[in-house]
Amino acid sequence: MAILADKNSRVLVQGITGGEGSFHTPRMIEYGTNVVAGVTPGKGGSTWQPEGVANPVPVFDTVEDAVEETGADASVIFVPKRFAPDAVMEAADSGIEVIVAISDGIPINDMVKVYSFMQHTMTTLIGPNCPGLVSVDECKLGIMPNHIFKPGPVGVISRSGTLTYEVVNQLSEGGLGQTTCIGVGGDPIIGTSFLELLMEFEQDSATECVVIVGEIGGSDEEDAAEFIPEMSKPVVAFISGRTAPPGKRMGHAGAIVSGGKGTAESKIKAFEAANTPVADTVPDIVRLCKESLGK
Amino acid sequence: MAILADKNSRVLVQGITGGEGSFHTPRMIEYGTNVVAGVTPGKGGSTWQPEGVANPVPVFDTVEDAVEETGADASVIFVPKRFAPDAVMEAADSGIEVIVAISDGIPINDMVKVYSFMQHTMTTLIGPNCPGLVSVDECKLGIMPNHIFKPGPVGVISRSGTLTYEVVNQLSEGGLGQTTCIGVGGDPIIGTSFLELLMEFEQDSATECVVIVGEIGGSDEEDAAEFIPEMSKPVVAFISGRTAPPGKRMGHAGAIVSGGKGTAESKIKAFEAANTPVADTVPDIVRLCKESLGK
Amino acid sequence: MKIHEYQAKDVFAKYGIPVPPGKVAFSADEVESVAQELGGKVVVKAQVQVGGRGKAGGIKLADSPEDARAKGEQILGMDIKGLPVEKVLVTKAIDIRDEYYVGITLDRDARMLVLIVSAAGGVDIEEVARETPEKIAKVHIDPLVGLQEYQITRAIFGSGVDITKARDIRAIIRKLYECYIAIDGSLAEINPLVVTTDGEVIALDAKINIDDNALFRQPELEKLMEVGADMDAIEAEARHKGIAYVHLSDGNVGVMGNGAGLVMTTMDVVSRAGGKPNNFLDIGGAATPKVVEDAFHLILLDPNVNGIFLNVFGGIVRCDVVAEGMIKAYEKLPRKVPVVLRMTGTNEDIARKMLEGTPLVYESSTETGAAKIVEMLGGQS
Amino acid sequence: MKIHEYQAKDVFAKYGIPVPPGKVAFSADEVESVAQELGGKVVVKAQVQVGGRGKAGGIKLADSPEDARAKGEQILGMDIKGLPVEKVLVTKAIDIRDEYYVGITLDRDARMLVLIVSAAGGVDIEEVARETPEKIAKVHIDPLVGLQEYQITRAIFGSGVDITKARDIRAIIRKLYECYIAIDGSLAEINPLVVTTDGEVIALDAKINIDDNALFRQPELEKLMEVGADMDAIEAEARHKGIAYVHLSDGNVGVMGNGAGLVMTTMDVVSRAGGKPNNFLDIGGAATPKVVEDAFHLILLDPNVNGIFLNVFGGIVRCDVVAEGMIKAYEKLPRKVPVVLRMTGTNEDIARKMLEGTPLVYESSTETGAAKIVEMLGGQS
Repeated sequence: MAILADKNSRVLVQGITGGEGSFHTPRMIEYGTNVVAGVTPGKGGSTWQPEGVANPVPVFDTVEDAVEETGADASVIFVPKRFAPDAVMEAADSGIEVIVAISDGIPINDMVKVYSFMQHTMTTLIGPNCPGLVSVDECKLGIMPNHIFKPGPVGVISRSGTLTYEVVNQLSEGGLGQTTCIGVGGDPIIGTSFLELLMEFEQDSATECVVIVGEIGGSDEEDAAEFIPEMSKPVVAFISGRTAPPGKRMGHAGAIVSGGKGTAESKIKAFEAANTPVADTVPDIVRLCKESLGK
Repeated sequence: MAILADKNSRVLVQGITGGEGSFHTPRMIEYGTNVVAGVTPGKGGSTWQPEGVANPVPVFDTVEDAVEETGADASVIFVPKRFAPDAVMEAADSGIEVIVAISDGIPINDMVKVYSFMQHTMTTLIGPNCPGLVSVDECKLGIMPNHIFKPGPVGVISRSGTLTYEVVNQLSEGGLGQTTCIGVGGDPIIGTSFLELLMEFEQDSATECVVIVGEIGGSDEEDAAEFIPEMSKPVVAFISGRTAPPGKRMGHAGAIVSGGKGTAESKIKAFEAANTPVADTVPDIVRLCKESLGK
Repeated sequence: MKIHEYQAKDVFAKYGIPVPPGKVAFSADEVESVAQELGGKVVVKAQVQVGGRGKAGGIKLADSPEDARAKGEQILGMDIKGLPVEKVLVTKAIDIRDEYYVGITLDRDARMLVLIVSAAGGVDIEEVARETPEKIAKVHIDPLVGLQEYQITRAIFGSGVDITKARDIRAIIRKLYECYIAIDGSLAEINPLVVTTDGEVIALDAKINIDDNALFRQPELEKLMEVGADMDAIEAEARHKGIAYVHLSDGNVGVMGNGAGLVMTTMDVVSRAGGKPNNFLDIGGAATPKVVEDAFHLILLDPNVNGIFLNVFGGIVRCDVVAEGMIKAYEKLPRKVPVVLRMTGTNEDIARKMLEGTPLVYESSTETGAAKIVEMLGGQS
Repeated sequence: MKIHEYQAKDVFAKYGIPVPPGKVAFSADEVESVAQELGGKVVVKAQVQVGGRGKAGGIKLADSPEDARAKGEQILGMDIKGLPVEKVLVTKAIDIRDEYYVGITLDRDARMLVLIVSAAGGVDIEEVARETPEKIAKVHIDPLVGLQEYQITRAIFGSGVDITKARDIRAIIRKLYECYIAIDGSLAEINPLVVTTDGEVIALDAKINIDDNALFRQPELEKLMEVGADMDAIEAEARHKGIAYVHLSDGNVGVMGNGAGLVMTTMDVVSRAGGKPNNFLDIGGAATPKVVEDAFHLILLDPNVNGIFLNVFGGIVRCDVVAEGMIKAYEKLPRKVPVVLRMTGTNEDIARKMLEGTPLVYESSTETGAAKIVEMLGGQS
């Protein structure tokens, strides 16, 4: 079991013939993902089959065509930032249920528009500027390294890339496998945040515990914390950026303490108010998960 | 009983101090409508009390203020066409549940935008370019003549003004009173059409029979006809414009047969396919209603 | 509001849509000099606001300036579907490889704008839609979101056009949408959009309709209005007077009333009673003596009219006021045809009394009124 | 990207927002001649991309051109919060009746734009928001719908401004929104928007931030970029090199790693271990020897740094490749400070072997790595 996507997901890759798309798609297929189609306008009717990929993937001009012909219901977007907002809206408008937008560098005002657009659809958008998601041993939509995941009871949601891998890797090494691991993205405006995903994990029977890897900036951690008391499952939190100074953007556009908002203290306080243990270090996350699961 | 608005509706008038607003508001109050507020930006804090109106009506700068202070939940809009789209969006955005837009002459592209905007709200918009609605002996939101209505079991929906009055008048004279009578408006893009209102009447326990006064143009009558077989109540239809030539706009912007669509024949056929009697004349409507009610 | 092809092309050019070089001409002399200026073969096109100019002989190819003058002479002064040709557009002749259709309009049923693209251009698009709908790609545009690139992609790849021209066509569609919104269009159409033998993509024809309700904020376009350019003389006169009038032209009964729905219904009832309505006329809410007089006058401009049926539902208007206006207006009529008046509402009885002894016949229902006027005109028309 | 007040005023003026007449000056001579041109009293304002200029003495009123020169001399060359003043804006002095605040920015938590209006202008708006939130009117803008008139009405009537000036303020807000969208702003702020004693409404100050991600489609604005204008020298150097670096400046440990979250966490762990991180540095996905070398170089520009902790999670990147780069980069270092390397991922063992016998210390976890570097630097900082 998993959330958002699983082995039955029929996955489309937008920008499959581009640099990023053609690098990561074979790795998704290798992980077992059922990649049924690619989209590159102008290359419709052709197929795409790099070395090591057993079956050629049909390429379409539009997502609409791909959905019609292959029944694709999930999409991973690798197109360059200038075209990414359009690609997201195209996928949503074509009935794709889950979109993972890997593309980074999208202008904020474009994303605010896309976010508003998405509110009027039934589609879930993960990202942009994110590593994607892995439903362990079922499918991968994104760019996370394949080998770090192990099946098990932990759900992971994170705003980071490598830090997520670090957490997942230590969970796996500590004997705690995962259901689904999701990097929600490091931009100020993202399609889906912690709160919605916590709700999904709460519904997922295979998930017994959820790890939230938060960081400074925004109030998504605080919003999520408010929901935790309503959950039947334990949550373990972690916040990076306690030493980050206000007014300085720490790498991603999202990680900034500005106008007195988004501090690590505020987030830790919110989790503590929700009786949620906050780990000091990554090994701590593993320990607290074990405790919460009674192991 | 009635649909959309009743004696408990707390009614706001947007443009209360303008020509139309100040002419029709006293008539609404005379009908028993609970007019709780008016809005005219810049006149907030004052009151409005023309001759013959017992209690002064407080005037606000914004609908938001009016809703907050008076609990208004319905609005009638009399503002000039240039400001009407904004007034509709303001009312919807302020939580008004039912809006009746009397204003006419609104550009189509503005109304297409407003229509799209309304889809993302919980508000019902009647009009624009319409005579409004009367829930008999409960309230009037609009400009229909007060004296023609009688309480009874018939719901009336119409695209016209005077033709609606004619129908209502003859129903009343024929001993068939009404629950709610609604003029949906004569423009190509209107907030609420026959289909949605049929659904409302189907839910209303006091309404035993519905009269649809349609006319040439568009396909709203055809859409409504498709729903009739699912209804528990009889419907009587009437279509005006059988002698109207294609390509010529008959008064309102909506009444035109163009591109082979919107003919009276098509509409009559649709009603007949739904086993709905189509009246040839207004007296015929009264007769068919009586028959359908077993009188 | 409709505008002429040459005006629509000017608007398109302003928004960066490529159109063939050309100029409007009002005389054969001008046609010749424009043809001279352009050089080579030219096309002379009648500028009338009605479809089917080509079939009616209103579009002709000319080999030389002299030939253009001859063609101009033939076309200027022609009558196309009742409209006189007073000007022609002279454009450089284009060698056409493909003819496509691109248009944006309102899809009333979907309550959205719609972009239509088809590889089957140059012909009546409604016919294509009926006969071979698979040749047409449509995408609906939510005006809050605006036309998105993926929608243009869908339309282009779904339309059957040569996709090696996709980039040019995409740019034209983008500009057409920008234009449609900026000018408050209700139609912006390029039919045909051609690919020339040199591979250029050009708008060979141009059609723009502008939303009348939006003219208040389109002062530049409003100047292009030619009242009457798409209507007959009586309709043009009505427009000048600000009265909602539609001419059916082959009936014997003039029909007027207050409210579009009521007037349409009245026409239907007259027809059912055996009469033939000659027009639609809505006097609107303010039935002042002046408006009523203008309305009578308009209706009688058509000599076919030999009787008038006037149907008023007095909601807020008082019947006695209307009756008074009618009586005064009738006195001034140039032709005293039979008039039946049906009124209902406040002070109906007073009105009825006022009409006694006048040539105006009072009736209390639409049906009896229609029967009366038909009877007065001698039964079946 | 931030731009200077004088540049922001030029942008505002382009969109029709009234600003006081003025000109930028780079020397006391220029200040005097601009003051001469403007006539009367002028204000001389330091152009630095940091708040609190006024308190720092960077804004001065001058009575005459001579006085303006004197004030210019005082301000030019000042240091305001670490940034040198290289230019000043000289504007006509305005007689102020009221000072308001008008701004548009992103409300990240609401995922919408927000218009903020307050009658309490001229001071720090965040402080007003904290102390007297009732003095601030906010409306959220859905960018698909755009800023509507009723929203402006709400903001104006809710803000406490003089409503006899509502029409002028409304027009300015409309233009400010148009500007914000057109320039891909992340902030467009007028603080104060003043009503003069003559009743005019003018933007006395102007602040514009532009979304860095959108600069690719704002070539005109990109030209205004002054790399380093709002950062210190090392950060400016990092920006030139395209490396994500943030200077904390008072630490002893240089920190670098791949991925912003991992680097922030590493800083936290170093701090917990008793060290003091001097910087944030993300080498990103492509840990090439060149990038690593540049990164080391940057970190060592601050003489406070006497040790470096490098933390890499090898997801797709191979550890041996990273190790090779590190060893090469270390050889070229101008200052050989202790370096601890923590790496995990593919070929971790090979990497570990490669590092044996080099000055680079390998550690297998973030926590032990942090402890190690702190230990090597002699414990608590």
